[in-house]
Amino acid sequence: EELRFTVWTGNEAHLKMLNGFAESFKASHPDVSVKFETIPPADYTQKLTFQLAGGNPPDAGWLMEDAAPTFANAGVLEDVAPTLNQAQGYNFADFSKPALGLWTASDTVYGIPFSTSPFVIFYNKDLFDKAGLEDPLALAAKGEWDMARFQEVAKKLKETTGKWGFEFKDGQGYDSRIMHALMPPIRAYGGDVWANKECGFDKPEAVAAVQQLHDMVFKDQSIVPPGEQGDYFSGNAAMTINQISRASLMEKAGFKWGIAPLPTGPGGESPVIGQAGIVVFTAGKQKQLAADFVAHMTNAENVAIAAQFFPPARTSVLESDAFVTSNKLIPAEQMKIVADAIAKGKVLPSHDKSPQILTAMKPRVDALWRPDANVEASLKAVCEAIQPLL
Amino acid sequence: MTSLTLAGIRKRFGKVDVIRGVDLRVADGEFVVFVGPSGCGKSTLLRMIAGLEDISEGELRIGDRIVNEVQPAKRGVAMVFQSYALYPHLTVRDNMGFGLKVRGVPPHERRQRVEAAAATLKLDALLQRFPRELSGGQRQRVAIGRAIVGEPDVFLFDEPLSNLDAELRVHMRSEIASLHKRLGNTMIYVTHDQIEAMTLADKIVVLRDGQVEQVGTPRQLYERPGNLFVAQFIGSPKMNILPIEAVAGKLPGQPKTASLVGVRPEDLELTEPGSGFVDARILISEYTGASSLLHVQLPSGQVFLVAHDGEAPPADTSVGLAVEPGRLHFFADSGRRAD
Amino acid sequence: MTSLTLAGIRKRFGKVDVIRGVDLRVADGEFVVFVGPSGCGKSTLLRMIAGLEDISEGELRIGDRIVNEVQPAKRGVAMVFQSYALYPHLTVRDNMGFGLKVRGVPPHERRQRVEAAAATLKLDALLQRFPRELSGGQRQRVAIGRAIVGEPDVFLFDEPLSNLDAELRVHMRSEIASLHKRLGNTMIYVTHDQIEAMTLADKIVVLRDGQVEQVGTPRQLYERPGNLFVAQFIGSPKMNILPIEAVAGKLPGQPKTASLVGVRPEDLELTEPGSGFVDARILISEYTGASSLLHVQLPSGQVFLVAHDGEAPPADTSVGLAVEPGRLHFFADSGRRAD
Amino acid sequence: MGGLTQKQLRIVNQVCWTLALAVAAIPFVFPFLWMISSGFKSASEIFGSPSLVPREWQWRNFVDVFTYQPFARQYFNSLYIALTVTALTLVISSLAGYALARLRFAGAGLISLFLVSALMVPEEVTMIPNFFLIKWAGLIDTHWPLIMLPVFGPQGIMATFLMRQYFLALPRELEEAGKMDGLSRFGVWWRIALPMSRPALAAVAIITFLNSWNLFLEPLIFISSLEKFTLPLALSNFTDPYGTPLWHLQLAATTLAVLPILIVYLIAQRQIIESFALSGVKG
Amino acid sequence: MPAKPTTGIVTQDASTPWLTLKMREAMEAWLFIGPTLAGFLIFFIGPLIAVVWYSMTEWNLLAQQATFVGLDNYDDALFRNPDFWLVVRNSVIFALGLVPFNMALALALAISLSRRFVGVVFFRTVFFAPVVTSAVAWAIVWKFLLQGEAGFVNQMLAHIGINGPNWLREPDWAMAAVIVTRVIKMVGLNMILYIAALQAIPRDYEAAARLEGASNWQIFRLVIWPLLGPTTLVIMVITTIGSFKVFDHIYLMTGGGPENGTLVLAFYIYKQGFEFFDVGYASALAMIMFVIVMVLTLVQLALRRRDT
Ligand SMILES: Nc1ncnc2c1ncn2[C@@H]1O[C@H](COP(=O)(O)OP(=O)(O)OP(=O)(O)O)[C@@H](O)[C@H]1O
Ligand SMILES: Nc1ncnc2c1ncn2[C@@H]1O[C@H](COP(=O)(O)OP(=O)(O)OP(=O)(O)O)[C@@H](O)[C@H]1O
Ligand SMILES: [Mg+2]
Ligand SMILES: [Mg+2]
Repeated sequence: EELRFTVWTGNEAHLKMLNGFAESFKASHPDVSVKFETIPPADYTQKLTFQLAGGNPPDAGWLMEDAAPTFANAGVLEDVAPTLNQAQGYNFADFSKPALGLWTASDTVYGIPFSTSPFVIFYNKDLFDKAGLEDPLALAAKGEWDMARFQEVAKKLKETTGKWGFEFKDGQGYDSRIMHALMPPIRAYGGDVWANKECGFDKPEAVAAVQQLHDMVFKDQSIVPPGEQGDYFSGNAAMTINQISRASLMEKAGFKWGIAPLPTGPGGESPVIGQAGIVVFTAGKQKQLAADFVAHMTNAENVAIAAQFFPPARTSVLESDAFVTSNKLIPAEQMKIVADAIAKGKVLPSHDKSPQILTAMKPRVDALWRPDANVEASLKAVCEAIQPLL
Repeated sequence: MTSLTLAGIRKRFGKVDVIRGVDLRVADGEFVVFVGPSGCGKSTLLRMIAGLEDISEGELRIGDRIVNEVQPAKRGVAMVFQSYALYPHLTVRDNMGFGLKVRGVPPHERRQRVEAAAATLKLDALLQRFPRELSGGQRQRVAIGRAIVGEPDVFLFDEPLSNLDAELRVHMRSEIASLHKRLGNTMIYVTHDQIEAMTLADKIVVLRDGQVEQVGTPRQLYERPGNLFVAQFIGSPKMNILPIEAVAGKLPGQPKTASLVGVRPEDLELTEPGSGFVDARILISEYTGASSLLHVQLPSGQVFLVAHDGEAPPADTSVGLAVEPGRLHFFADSGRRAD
Repeated sequence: MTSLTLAGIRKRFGKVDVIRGVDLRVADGEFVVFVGPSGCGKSTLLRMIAGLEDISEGELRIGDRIVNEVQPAKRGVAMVFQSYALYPHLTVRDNMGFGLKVRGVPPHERRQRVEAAAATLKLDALLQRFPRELSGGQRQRVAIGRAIVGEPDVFLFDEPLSNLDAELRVHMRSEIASLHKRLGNTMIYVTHDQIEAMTLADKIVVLRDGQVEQVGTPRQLYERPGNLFVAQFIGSPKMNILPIEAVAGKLPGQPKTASLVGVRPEDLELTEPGSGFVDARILISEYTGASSLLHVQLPSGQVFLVAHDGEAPPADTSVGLAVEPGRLHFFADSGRRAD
Repeated sequence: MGGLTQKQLRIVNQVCWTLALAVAAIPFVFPFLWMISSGFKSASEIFGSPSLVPREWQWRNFVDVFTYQPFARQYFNSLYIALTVTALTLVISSLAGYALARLRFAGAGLISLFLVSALMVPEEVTMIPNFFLIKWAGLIDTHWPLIMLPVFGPQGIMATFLMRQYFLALPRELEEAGKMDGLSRFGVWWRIALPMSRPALAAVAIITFLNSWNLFLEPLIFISSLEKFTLPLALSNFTDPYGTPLWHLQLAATTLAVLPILIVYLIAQRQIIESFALSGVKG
Repeated sequence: MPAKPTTGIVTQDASTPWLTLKMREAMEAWLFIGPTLAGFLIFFIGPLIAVVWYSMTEWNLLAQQATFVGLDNYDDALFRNPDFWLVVRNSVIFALGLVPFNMALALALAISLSRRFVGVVFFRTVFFAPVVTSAVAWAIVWKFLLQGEAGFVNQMLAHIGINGPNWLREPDWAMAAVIVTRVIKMVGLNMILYIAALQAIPRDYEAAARLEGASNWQIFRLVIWPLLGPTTLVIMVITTIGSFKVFDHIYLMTGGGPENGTLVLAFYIYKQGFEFFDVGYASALAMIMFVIVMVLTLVQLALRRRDT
């Protein structure tokens, strides 16, 4: 028998690890082989949908947070709770409750979080040194790493080094990664984008947060502006925001670097987490087998292995020393930041109409990113556009 | 057994009647030429015989066989096209051997027959060439050669010489004549050039508007055209026609029913004014070397052409026109010959 | 003041010399015809006169003016193209008025002049038609009309009749001749049809390979061709040529330098075998109505053409060929006329 | 006469025109130069320096392109799909075009009319039902839809009309000679009509090949496995594992994808342009 | 050679074949046209009917269930969805910008390149080269060249003292940029069509007009342009249809943004159908697009017919 399992990564190290899980699964299911199919991340959700709708469903697969509610609502995800409850030594309770939010509804479990990756600041130590500034990690240690300081530092960096102070996630903050760009500051200011079917963009906290970003882009000109390619990873921006999995890119960077927590704000500390889970598809032909494999992949042992790439949601693993030292690229002290963030963090907002909401938001957010935009009015427009969908 | 019989043949394209009932018998070995003005249906008729157009009505026999629904290749006819239709991507040899090859004739026999035909047509030296490397006359000969190798019972030619220049036309004309003499096949030849028709045909069929106007030997048509149309169509420059009233006095041999009289330019002679059957004034005199073509104006205002051997009088001279009585042609109002 | 003078005119396309030094004087009001085989440079020469090609070397004068560098429209010439080049999207009226319009002639004058020209050419009834609605001859007349409207000093015609059928050609030929008579302009006319050249020209220029072979009146060229090329080019069917050795005995008037003798088919007469200047056997006799064209074979194997009036002997008859002494043409080895 | 002869004037004129054309050509040429040069740059240099000459020639980009994803395989996919589509289109459209041009049968006019109407309908319109059709046939994530849809879609119909147009202009007599020689209808088509239609076939082949080679929407919808990707998809798939474009690889791959076509085009350009002119690509 | 050949063409099967020549020809015709016709019914007519049906349902691709809603989708698109009219407007602007620009440029290039001169082959190649380039590659490269400050275009403009706009981030400029880059990509094809048409015009027309004193402009305006009429019509129709179909170019260059400034119909249908999986709605939009394109084409053809 063969199980088809869709993943978005084509990275060899990732696939090697995943194949390792398939290998160890043979211990309990000797005849079963698992085939991991890579669907490129850009169109992952879409292609997955085609496979489901197109009558070519995989048995199990990886699912991004923004698609989880849509898929759960559409009834294409299988409840894996019975299987997990029966699995020996699985200990479902070990998973951190906040991390499970997206994937459970009362007793039903639609999927298991597999990567629970907090957003952190990546910084270019060389540029900070050149500008004669203390780096974010040091500032955080002193408790001075807040939004105001963030703006100040970024501006100085731009002025002294000529490089950009900050770049949004992957430089896509104005396009496909709007939420990743806006969420952290809004949370830091104590706001939210939406909650309980109500839009939060036009609340004062959010407005203040976005206003700061707007100032940084157009007044200070310290954030890579729209239509420009800054690129932290090639040394053209001093800071960016990203997930730790990106540390793998830093190997070849050619400059000294570090990671730091997100700056705090009036709303206090508010780490943001991006998440993905693994699920079993109702349409699949071998649902039970697939569920067994999901249980196998997410047992404590395997989660610990996966932690080198994909930060875990099991508290036992998070608290272990093994996790803090699991990533060769990141010093233990910095990994602590990660563990900390996972424990405290909130997952990115999601919704069963995410694609529609994002599409509706997009043009209004575009309008926001003009030099002369009125931030408050623009955010009002955003809310007007998405409110009906919430 | 390669006579041809057309009985009540008609052809409609959509609503248009193009051939409107043709009856004709072509004897074995006869050389028949279809002439007629452009659009009269010569090609259509020929193509119906070949099987390239189907027959809307009537019966076509080749030999004893009714061939209305027989495929072109099975009728035992071969056709030489106006454009020659040589396959541009094949050599002369392959062009000539193509039909044999398609019919599955074994290579060595094919070779023999192609070479025999090539010898007949003096194409031996050209067998390896492509059509584009041939002159017009050579292409023409290849086209004929292709028809010959199939050893058809009937040859069909659709204006095979019209793409050649005048000089070559004269030459190829005589080659086709001698080919017919040699092979003895039945041949049907379409042209709108009446010199070609005159020189080649055993029998000429004059067509007009999808109908047969007259059938006869060249001499019959030239000397006793059956009607006005044939009279003017055969002979070049064409016959001068005059209402009989325009002539002062009665003409010799004039029948009662006649209302028009015709006389060929080459039958007219210049005489002193008043001494011919009609007077005229010379308008233009075209010197062509051997003879001159005179455009003369009759008192009625009509212009006659006169072919005049030797020195021509200058323009504006007044002359008389004389003709031998036997050379006059009389026609009734209906256009039919009146004798 | 509309004479034309060409002095040492040359034309090169890239490396190829197409016109290789032409000197020519065309008098005011003269009708000059350029003839020559295809590709000899007739059109090119005409287009140089029109200003459509520039002149690589030499001097072109129209009247007294050197016009080498004058724009086509300012040379006072009009041209009738072989293809007529009527604008398909304009009516006859607009086609004829086009030149006036672009030159800014006011509408009412334009109207007048177009209508005057149309009347001359009997085009009145066709003014609202489009070229595609006209017959070949009508198109031809429109093309001439377009040239007339501009009231040029010199008319240029590039094979204006070659797209017409034989019948129409005879007719249009005489129309052009009478047009010249009426307007009296200088006209230069290109054709490769020597009948056209003979009948129309005051003066014929025979071109070959970009050079002038002979200039003269039609009669001069027909009766005293300057060389073998002109001799065979002018006259139809073309002159029979024979090496002088093939003739038994000395010919009357034979010059010492002569090595070839030519005689036109229409100058040959059939006699009893042995009584002519050479014997022959009739191969084919083509009846064409007025006369017959005989293909006869000489003892040397050569084929002569004989134009024979009246009843022709059947094929295979042996005959003698006679000719009036004055009708023989002698040529030297070099091809030049030898007298 | 202002000192210059007509000829000299014309030369001056021509030089000016040529210069103007050269300027106009810049936006046509520059993207290629930039693309090629960027294919040799490192990621950071692409962002850093606008110079056309790479500071350091990164040959290994062209190696990485192949190790990053099964690019060779994807390249092959595109190639074989495009060739298959081209071959099928040539056969099918020239058969139908021949029938429409030459054969007389009841309904010919109606069929032509129907087919023409298809030319006016954008593929997007029928894409969704076609998706279900393909799904029903179980051909999702196979190359079949990428072959069948273009062959039978508007592209194929355009090809049919091109061929029809060309056949109409061919002299009938050659085919009739073939018929007299004993060829079947199919024989006439195959041995006479087709060999004479090389220019039209070339034009159709070029248009069809390019269209298939550049097809984007269909693969986007129907293909999900990496090793079944075609080039256009593969090109936009040079991202790091998290979806961020790896520009240096993307541009190197783009160069690899475009260059062979450009080179073939350069070599064949005279024939290509002539075949378009001869076949009177007019629809 | 014997006067009467004995072998060769069969003359003996005296019976009349059971198929008349006419029936045989019709049968062959259907065989020849069969594959095309079958494909056409399966991949075009069938789907087209299906689209009509889908467009009257509410149907989510993931949920896999369709409910009949009548003309609701059309009602929504035409009267309730403000985005729809924006999208139509964008499509029209795109077409209005692209078609005349493309055709004018194509004609200008064709006229310059229809004569022979040194370098003509080079230039034809250059202007045609983008046509053979994949749209993906083209979009990727231009996205780089059109960056706000670091982009090559603006750097060049800066050299001559012009402060270029942030091309792809300002709605109006983005539309302009998308149109221009598309024109540069596709103009070569129309250029070739025009060159072919120009070369088919007999040179004598130009010579005749020149002799009659027409200036270059008059020759073009009064002679060449009218003669190009049929070609112009075909090019116009093809280009217009093409401009409504543009998908990949916009998908890759702007993703429909900024501020939906370049969101065109084809892309919007794709979004509805394949991002939101709203099959019914997307089908309704597709039908509307079909009607728009059909009407435009017929109008163009009719205008042309009236002209001649
Ligand atoms: N396929 C066709 N469909 C409709 N009409 C046709 C077709 N073929 C020929 N015709 C018409 O039939 C008539 C006779 O045509 P045909 O070609 O037989 O004339 P023709 O005597 O050969 O003339 P030409 O001397 O010009 O070759 C013409 O009026 C022509 O328009
Ligand atoms: N634009 C050109 N470039 C190069 N060669 C040319 C050009 N125009 C004409 N020629 C060559 O010049 C020679 C003379 O051509 P021209 O058209 O003047 O001949 P012609 O006497 O008019 O022939 P025809 O009777 O066939 O019209 C030919 O060999 C032709 O190939
Ligand atoms: Mg005919
Ligand atoms: Mg010429």
